[in-house]
Amino acid sequence: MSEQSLSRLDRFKQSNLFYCFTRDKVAMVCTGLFLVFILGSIFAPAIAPYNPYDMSSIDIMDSELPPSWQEDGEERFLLGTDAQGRDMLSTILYGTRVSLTIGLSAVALQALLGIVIGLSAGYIGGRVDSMLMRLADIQLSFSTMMVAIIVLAVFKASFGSELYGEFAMLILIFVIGIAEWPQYARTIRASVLAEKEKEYVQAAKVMGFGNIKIMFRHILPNCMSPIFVISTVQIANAIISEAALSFLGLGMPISEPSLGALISSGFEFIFSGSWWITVIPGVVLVTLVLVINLLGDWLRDVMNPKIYKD
Amino acid sequence: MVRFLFKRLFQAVVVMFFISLISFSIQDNLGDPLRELVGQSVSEQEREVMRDEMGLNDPFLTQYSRFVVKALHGDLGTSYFFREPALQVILEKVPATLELVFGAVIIILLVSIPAGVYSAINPRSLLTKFIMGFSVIGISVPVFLMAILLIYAFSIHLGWLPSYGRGDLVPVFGSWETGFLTKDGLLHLILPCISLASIMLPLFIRLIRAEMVESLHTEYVRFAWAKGLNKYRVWFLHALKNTMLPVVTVGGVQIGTMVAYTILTESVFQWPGTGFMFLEAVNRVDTPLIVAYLIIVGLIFVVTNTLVDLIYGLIDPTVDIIGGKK
Amino acid sequence: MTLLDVKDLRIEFPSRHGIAVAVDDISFHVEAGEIVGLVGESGAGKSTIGNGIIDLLSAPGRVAGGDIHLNGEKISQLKADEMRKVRGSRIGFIFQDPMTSLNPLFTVEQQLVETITTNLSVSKHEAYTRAIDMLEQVGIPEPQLRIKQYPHQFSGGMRQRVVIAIALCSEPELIIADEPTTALDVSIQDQILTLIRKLCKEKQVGCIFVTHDMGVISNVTDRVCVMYRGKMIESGTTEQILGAPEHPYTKSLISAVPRTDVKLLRFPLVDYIESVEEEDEKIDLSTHWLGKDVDYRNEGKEILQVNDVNLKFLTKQAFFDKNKQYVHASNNVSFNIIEGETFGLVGESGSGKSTIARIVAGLYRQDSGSIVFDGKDLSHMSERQRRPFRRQMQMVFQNPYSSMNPRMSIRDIVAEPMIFHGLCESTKEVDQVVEDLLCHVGLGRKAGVKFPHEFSGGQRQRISIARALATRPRFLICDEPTSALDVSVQAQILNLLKDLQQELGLTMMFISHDLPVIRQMCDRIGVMRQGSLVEIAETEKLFKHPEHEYTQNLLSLIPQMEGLSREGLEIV
Amino acid sequence: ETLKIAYDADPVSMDPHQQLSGGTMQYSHMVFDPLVRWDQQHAIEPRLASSWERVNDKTMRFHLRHDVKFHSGNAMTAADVEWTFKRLQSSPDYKAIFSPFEKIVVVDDYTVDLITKQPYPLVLNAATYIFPMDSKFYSGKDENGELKSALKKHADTFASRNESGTGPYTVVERQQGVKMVFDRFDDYWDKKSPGNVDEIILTPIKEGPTRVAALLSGDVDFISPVPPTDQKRIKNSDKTNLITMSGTRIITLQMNQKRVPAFKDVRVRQAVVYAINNKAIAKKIMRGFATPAGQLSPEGYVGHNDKLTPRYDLKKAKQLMKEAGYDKGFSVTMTAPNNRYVNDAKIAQAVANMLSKINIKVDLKTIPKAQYWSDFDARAADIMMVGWHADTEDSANFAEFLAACPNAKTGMGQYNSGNYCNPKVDAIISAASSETDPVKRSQMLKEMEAIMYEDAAFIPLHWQDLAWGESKNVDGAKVVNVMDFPYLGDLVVK
Ligand SMILES: Nc1ncnc2c1ncn2[C@@H]1O[C@H](COP(=O)(O)OP(=O)(O)OP(=O)(O)O)[C@@H](O)[C@H]1O
Ligand SMILES: Nc1ncnc2c1ncn2[C@@H]1O[C@H](COP(=O)(O)OP(=O)(O)OP(=O)(O)O)[C@@H](O)[C@H]1O
Ligand SMILES: [Mg+2]
Ligand SMILES: [Mg+2]
Ligand code: NI
Repeated sequence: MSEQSLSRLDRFKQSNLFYCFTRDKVAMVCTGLFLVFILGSIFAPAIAPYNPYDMSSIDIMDSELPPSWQEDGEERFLLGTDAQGRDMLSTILYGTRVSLTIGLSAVALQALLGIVIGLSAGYIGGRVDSMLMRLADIQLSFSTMMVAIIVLAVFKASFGSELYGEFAMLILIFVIGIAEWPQYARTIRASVLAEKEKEYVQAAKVMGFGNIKIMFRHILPNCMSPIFVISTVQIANAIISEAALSFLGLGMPISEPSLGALISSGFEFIFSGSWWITVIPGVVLVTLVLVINLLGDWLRDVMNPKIYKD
Repeated sequence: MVRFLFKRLFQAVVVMFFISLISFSIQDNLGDPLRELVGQSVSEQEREVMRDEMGLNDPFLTQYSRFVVKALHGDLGTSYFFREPALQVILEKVPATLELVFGAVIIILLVSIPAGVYSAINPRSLLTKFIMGFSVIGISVPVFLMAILLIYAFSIHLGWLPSYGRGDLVPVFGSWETGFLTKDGLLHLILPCISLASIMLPLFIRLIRAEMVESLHTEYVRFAWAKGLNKYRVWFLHALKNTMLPVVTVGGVQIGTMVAYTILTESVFQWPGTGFMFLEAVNRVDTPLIVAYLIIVGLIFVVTNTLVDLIYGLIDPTVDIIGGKK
Repeated sequence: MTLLDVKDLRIEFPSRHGIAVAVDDISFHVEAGEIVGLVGESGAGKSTIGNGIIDLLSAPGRVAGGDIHLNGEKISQLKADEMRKVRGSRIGFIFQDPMTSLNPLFTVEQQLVETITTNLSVSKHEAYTRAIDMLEQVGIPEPQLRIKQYPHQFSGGMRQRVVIAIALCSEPELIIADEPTTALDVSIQDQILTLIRKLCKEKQVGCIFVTHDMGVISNVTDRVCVMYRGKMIESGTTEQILGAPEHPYTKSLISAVPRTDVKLLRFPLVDYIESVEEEDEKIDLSTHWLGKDVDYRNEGKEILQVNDVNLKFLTKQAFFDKNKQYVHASNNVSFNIIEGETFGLVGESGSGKSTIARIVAGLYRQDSGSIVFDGKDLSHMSERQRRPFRRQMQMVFQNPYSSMNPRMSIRDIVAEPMIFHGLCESTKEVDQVVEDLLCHVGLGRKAGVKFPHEFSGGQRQRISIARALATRPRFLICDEPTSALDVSVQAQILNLLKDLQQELGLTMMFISHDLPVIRQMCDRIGVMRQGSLVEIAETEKLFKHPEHEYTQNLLSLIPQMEGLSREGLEIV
Repeated sequence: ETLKIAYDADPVSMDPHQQLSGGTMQYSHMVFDPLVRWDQQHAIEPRLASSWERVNDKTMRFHLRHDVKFHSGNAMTAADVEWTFKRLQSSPDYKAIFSPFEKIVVVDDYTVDLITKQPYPLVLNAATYIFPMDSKFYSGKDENGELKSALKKHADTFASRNESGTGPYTVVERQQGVKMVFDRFDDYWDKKSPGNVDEIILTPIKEGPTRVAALLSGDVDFISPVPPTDQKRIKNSDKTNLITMSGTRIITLQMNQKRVPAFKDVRVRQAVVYAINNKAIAKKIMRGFATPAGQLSPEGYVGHNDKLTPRYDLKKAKQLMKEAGYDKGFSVTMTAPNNRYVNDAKIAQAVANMLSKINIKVDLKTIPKAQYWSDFDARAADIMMVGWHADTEDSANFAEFLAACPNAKTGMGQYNSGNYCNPKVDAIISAASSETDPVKRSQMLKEMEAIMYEDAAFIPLHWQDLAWGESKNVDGAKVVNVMDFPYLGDLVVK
């Protein structure tokens, strides 16, 4: 067993991926930052100076204090406080945790659905294609917001609204995942339509491979480039959609704000002087998205054997 | 070809049927339309009476079949708020939205193609890094915020551009009033179009870049170089055309999504289009209007996707959309 | 003055495993009006030299040293913009792989016309007339109709001709032709060679002609350079090289040329080939896994029956059915193949050979007719029902590059069918077999980690043969399996196929335009023309007494090579 | 002079009786004129009725002006008032306000009597809702064969598309939801009015920041409402003025005694009220643009009781919880709208935080108003938010809807989601409805407020202040009022 795992590690070390990684500063910095985000959100309860979910520790009289380096700032609150008097630093740490979970999982769900549907539609074609693509049309007509309303209704009907708080995160992932799969499906389908006419697919057919194998092992890797682009963009979108859903009462509970919710709820303060309420989480979000995008770009290039990196 | 279009037409009808069914079944969860129609002190009994009059208490199937029968006669119901046929309300608002989307699409085309191509060709240049960095910021700033920032910068601070509305309009063919033909109208278009475009622009820049990088490595691009072609011809014709397939697809989906995003842009800029109307309709629980809007949007999706599929066929001759014989 | 002068050219492909030197200090020159042949083993660096000259090495290749002068003007290290003016207008280039050289999204017309208008100052209309003329010259029938089509509607040979037309259309001073006739049948090949020769002689154009076909070499070239592993080992006039080779590699190369005059039992092996560096391991087929269970031995029975197969392709879309135009790619074709034999299919380019192969392999569905394999009618089987037959029936594609998934490593490409069909017990065994197979086809054990685009044309073809053999097929369809191989490797592959056939009773359908090879390989031959099978006969009978007029014509065009020694051949 | 104004919404209809809402009232005061209206001091001032007197305890006589013309050119007479009054009585939205009235009697062409079923103190308050309509203009049938007087909730009617009022402005153009253009009425009766605006262009701008931006960039001259966060900017800008006024809309939270047994205990309710620092909410979240409340009636209303001040005292709250045996606390659910009242969601959140300090764990949900009211009607949470503005501008109205024992038949306590029920309060409400002596009535209502205060019947938060923004050249301060319907006819623009 240990021999096996060792050889796996060795294999990884010899792989192209690892090699390119060690040669690319941007990739290393991004991975580092990304790890910081991940660790920061996993260990938020340990790192954060306050627990922003503990309502009794929040005092409204502390609200809208600027960051500590500013004139009216207080030592206690390094990055200032928001309109409710929550410590920004702690809130951001917890919020990143929520946003990152939702963003990554929702996009994973979208991608999963979209890829399976898009591949099948493009590869099988004919009636299946028409049906799936029209399903996508129906889905697209119901924006995230409408899906949210439907899901909420179904959930309420089946479990009652009390349970909602506990499952908020899962529901959000579900809603965003369901609402946006057509983006993937249609893109993949287009690539598949072009790829499936290529000779390597015919070669695979001659080998006798099953359709599933041809779809996922042969065609899919050749359609990855737009998927990477969409995914990295969608993560940002998912994070922001979640904030928009809070407005419908479908987001995270208002007392457990996500990064997106922080930005949207704070934006009215930009011009009234309390810029930090929205700007600091905004910077965090931009950095997060930037890191994810750069990693995505890098991964895409590495996975394409034709593009050499030196 | 004709058969293909007929098939799509039929599918469109099916799509719209399902959309209406779904939206009809959720309307109870959107809220109580009566609340938005009456003053605060109107009593519950009174509201109940009105609900009866409006047929809102009928069983779901009765309501739905009534709707379908009317819809088959071209009547998608009457908006509670506008007190006009929903279809008419939407048609009145469509020009505004279309012009907004059109403007945004133009901006996207004008910016994303050169930017994407440039950054694919010069992957290491400073400008490329700037473009890519900028696009990330574009993705992660919510539209709403972007719009407000633009207003504050360009209409309050600099006072260059108007902050809301469509400005002067001139009528062109019939009831279509356009802002594209007056200076004031154009000025009013700038900010909303930019903020709408800002959502999609990064995606397109990145997509074009990614696809372009791939196609620059193909043999036929090498062969095109060997033929001694002008570099612009190689880049913009040979390489770019091959990147267009995914771009057109994503474009097709995104034009639809853009219709959804008009909701936000229009409400910030008080743009009298369908998006804003829809948001208001949801706020006012104007269910007939919501259902009609969704049906129309569904139709738009079917139409754009049909177009996109036709365009595939034009771009890539190996793709066989009609299902003919190979 | 010399037209092209290459001095000490050195080209490297750096990678993380070290720097691979593809071209090692090579010097040669081309005079105006002269045709210089470039021969050598597959992967020797022939294409790389061409790419190096026009500065189109694929990344990460780079010219590491040396000078290149064109008409006295130094063209190495030119700026990108200036280099572009050299390409096309002064140096015409014919890429080795015609299938991927054409942009799939543009019609042939667009691609030709743009080249002409860019490099010559002519109007669009003149360019069009010239394009039609060029197509006619390279032997495309009905050019007015064909020019409007897209590359995927052309057969392999036709695409190659289009590529040639594009390279020639702008009246360059120098033509670099990288295996321009691999996919062409002899009649067309003859036409093209005449065209190139005429151009060179009349317009004083210089030409570098890369090929592995010694017949072609002896027919057209004035001088020949021989390459071996990045080095130039010998050069001289054509007669000199062919008649009295000095270097041992050249000698063995020439002995491996398939003869038109006699039929051999086996090809003489070139003992001087690539993988010798790893101590020459001769794998005994009978102990090797490929021979482990000799399942199919049923000689004398028909394994495949093709009955009245028809297939039309739509060539012009139209609103109404009656305005649509079709190409009859397969017209009432019928033939049988007997277990254990090798059935050859020859015919002009575009005659429908690949189409038949694809129908048999189940890639195209015929309009009418039936395919019976091992007694079962495959025509109406579902994909699932067909699967057991898939493993028994394999195909080597005409175009090796595009038939490999660009994102899979060679090891994965070859291993996948074995794993899928559960032919091996462990990963280790798979790796072992893959390595053996790669070794067999002369690529060396280490090739597995690379990706398809990192190989030379011939190497790719060998990979696709290795893949086809991986499932231990019973019936193998080879669509031009050796078209891009140099004779030494070709001999090795052909021997391998012959061995397999003997050991395993492998049945083959062998498509080739190379009549000498066909003659050496096949038991029976079918001749195709414009979608119809015009003649089927035993090999020797066909070669000696061709019946159909078309066959006679075809045979008369085989390039004749005189003066090749017959030393050490096992003649039947 | 042209004045461009931007409100958050435009009137839903041109028919003043279509829906009782702020937008309709703002519109009515521009295009119609009432018999009487409130002035800035919350006193009644004559409009179309030049004077009035009580004939007996059930009858009030109004003397109409003689020189009033409708926009159609018709002269206004008692017949028009009668026609309007009857239409009001049949209108679903206004029915409730006019239910105490028995009938209207035309005495002569310019005199009418309003007769109530019982002695009724709020006849004048109701008269502010009588905007005489042009009975001739609205009679007969329109081109579709519908009655011109028809009043329908969700269909187009003649009256919803046309107007003929007596007001200072006529409607010349209307695109619903986009813009509305008014022109000054040349034959306007009020020649003394200083108003000098010839044309008004009303644009609804829904988003607060955009509305503010439009004002700051000079695209519009007058806006309402102004979001609290932007008020400072408008105040500080050298191009704009900010007008504020303490308002009359009370924001409260109700504790549902049916759902939560603990809330049946008056000590727990008091503890909750003591735990909530509504002064801090008004200061921090409302940025000072709200008046912290201890009761329902705002200052100036007859029932306003000066002694009932906000009572924040955390220690006392904890002690009360202990006394009630709930020192360990309990969990409750709370629902609030997030787009109905100013900063509603933020307020709710702050309250939740404050309650956690006395160990009441709040599970808070905020939803859009469209869905909120269904939840509210279903009493779907333990604590719910409701804001109220009295249509009659009277203290009793607050209590009737928010604090009376819920009774589906009479409609009392319709918005009392807390199920608070104190017969004494109900008794005072009904007594006050027929008490015509203002002093006595005021006494009764003040006592009622005190009872509710003691009972901690609900959690009073604050009265929302009103704010308008205007360009420097507009003199809006003279025409605005606490009811939020600026008398734009009297507006002066320099
Ligand atoms: N992009 C690349 N990356 C790495 N190695 C390469 C690349 N292209 C070619 N090579 C290597 O360079 C060597 C020479 O290749 P080249 O294509 O010139 O061979 P060739 O002589 O044309 O062979 P053939 O007759 O088979 O076409 C080969 O060993 C090949 O593996
Ligand atoms: N997908 C297609 N669409 C339309 N026409 C096609 C298609 N594939 C092949 N054809 C046409 O069918 C004919 C036969 O093609 P095929 O590829 O079988 O020729 P071939 O005998 O293999 O020639 P070569 O030796 O040049 O490869 C040609 O005229 C070709 O243009
Ligand atoms: Mg080569
Ligand atoms: Mg072929
Ligand atoms: Ni009022």
